[in-house]
Amino acid sequence: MEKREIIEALIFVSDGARTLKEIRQVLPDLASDDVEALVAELNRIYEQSGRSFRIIPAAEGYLFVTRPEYTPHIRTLAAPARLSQAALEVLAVIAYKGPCTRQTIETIRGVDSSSALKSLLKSELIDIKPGKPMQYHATDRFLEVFGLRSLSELPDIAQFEEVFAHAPDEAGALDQSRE
Amino acid sequence: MEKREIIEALIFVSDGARTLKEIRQVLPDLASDDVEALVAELNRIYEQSGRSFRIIPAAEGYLFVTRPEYTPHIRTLAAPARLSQAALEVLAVIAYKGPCTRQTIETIRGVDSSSALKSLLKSELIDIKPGKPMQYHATDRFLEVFGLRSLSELPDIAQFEEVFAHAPDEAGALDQSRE
Amino acid sequence: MMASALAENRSLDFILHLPRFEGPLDLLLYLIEKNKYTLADLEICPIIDQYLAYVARMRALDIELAGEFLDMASYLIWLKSCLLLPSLTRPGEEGVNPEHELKEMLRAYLAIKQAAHELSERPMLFRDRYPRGCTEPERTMPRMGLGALLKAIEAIRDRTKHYVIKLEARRFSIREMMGRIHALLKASPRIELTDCVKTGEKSELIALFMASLELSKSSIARLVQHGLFGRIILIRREA
Repeated sequence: MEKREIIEALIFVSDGARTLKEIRQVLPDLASDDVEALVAELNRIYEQSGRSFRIIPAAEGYLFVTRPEYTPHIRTLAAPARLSQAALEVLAVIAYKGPCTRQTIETIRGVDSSSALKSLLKSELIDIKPGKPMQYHATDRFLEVFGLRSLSELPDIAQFEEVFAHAPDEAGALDQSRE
Repeated sequence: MEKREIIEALIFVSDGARTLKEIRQVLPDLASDDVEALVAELNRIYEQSGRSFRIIPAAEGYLFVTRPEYTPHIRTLAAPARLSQAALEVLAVIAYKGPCTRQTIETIRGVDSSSALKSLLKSELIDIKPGKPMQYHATDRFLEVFGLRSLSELPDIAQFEEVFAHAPDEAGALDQSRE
Repeated sequence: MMASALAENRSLDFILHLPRFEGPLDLLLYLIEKNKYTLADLEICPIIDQYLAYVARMRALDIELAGEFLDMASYLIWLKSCLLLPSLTRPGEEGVNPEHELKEMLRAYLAIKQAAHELSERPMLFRDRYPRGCTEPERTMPRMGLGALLKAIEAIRDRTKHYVIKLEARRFSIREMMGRIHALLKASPRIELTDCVKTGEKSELIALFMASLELSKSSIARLVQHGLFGRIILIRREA
């Protein structure tokens, strides 16, 4: 196993740029010029074997990126379904409470919810019910994304609370060693 | 630009496993066997040029991961995950038995399992199934973490199926004796 | 019965040095293996005795056991009585073989332990290898799922609960209570702590008690209590 490939692995697993400092934490006997030379070697290997990615310098370190010509293909695919914590909370209130106004949502959550509502409207997980006052409701798209046939299939909150309200606040199951 | 490299780029930028379905969405004229053959070619290229990563099959798709020999170096920068015995047991019940209630899990294990369930939910290794009563199921994240294409790939599942056919169900023997 | 079993099993003390068991079934499987039985040729009575001895030993040493261990203990006592007095089966219970039932429970748990072991032996992400672009198993943004939705509700409840506690704490601040006691002491050189109570709420009582300790510490009042659970008297200290 060569140092060059260790550098490759470190940049490969990094979420965002891997700093030079981190690389030298793992490989302390390398100067920054050495790292740069090894990264250049890696890029030469990628180029020669026609790989779709390269390592570029970024934010005091290095970053893996795909070559620009692959971008149109990647774009075809929708981004993975993720919501912010605020959006998830607003969505949960609307799904469980049924159609409700922004005031109701904000009273329940205790915080301003306008930007979360905006992003949920954009993702088509909620929609506005015609009439006054203005109410938000969960859409068919919401049902589809959460694998529900109807809102009546939502799990029972009381049953969830029964299990989780009393369980000690756990770290994620995979995070144990970080305690 | 070859299809092989488009597949590589798609898997490379994916957050989690890139499903076969997604790959075929981008490259509709490829059969799943074709994709598998091209992924095998990519892995051969990585092996020949001494790369630190490979593509593995996971969760009805493919995932880029580092070779195990680089793990000690990566661990200098990130603590390793470790599942508790309780979490592993709960996960095993859910993975082998299929969607099941907390009661089933606790009947089989003979102990309260709420904190293990909580930590597994948090790490997204399990999720809640639509409908009532509340049932837990293994997620794609579970398949990714353990490098499985699907739950049917679990070893000796037939052997366990036989055991579970006789396993005490919702109302366990212990509960009956306590009436 | 427990006492004699305890006397016979002094050698069980080694158990106290073992890693903790996941539950009663785990302990039973351990004892079965220790006695070199298999589930097929299991003789249940000695295992029951050792289990009960273990539980009795743990209790004698004041080591806290989960309720499930005690539930299993009472189940095993019942099971043993069934085995010793086969004629004791109550009407309507024919066909129920409690020994068979216990073995089935053990078999299912053993299968799960093995399955769990096999899972842990597989190459695992974030332990044996890492995915591209990620070294932390926990994500900042959860995937959409019903679990995430329910956790969002839990988060709302936790947060709003927090507000309630905060408000309460503000209503009965220790500083405020110190002021209240001080005012009363000005009027009268000797008061009972209970004289200062207005609402009787738990948080008020706690705040009052903390306040009286503070006043004693800063030599404004002397605290006197005659005997455990006796009334707490506050006596004004002249400057």
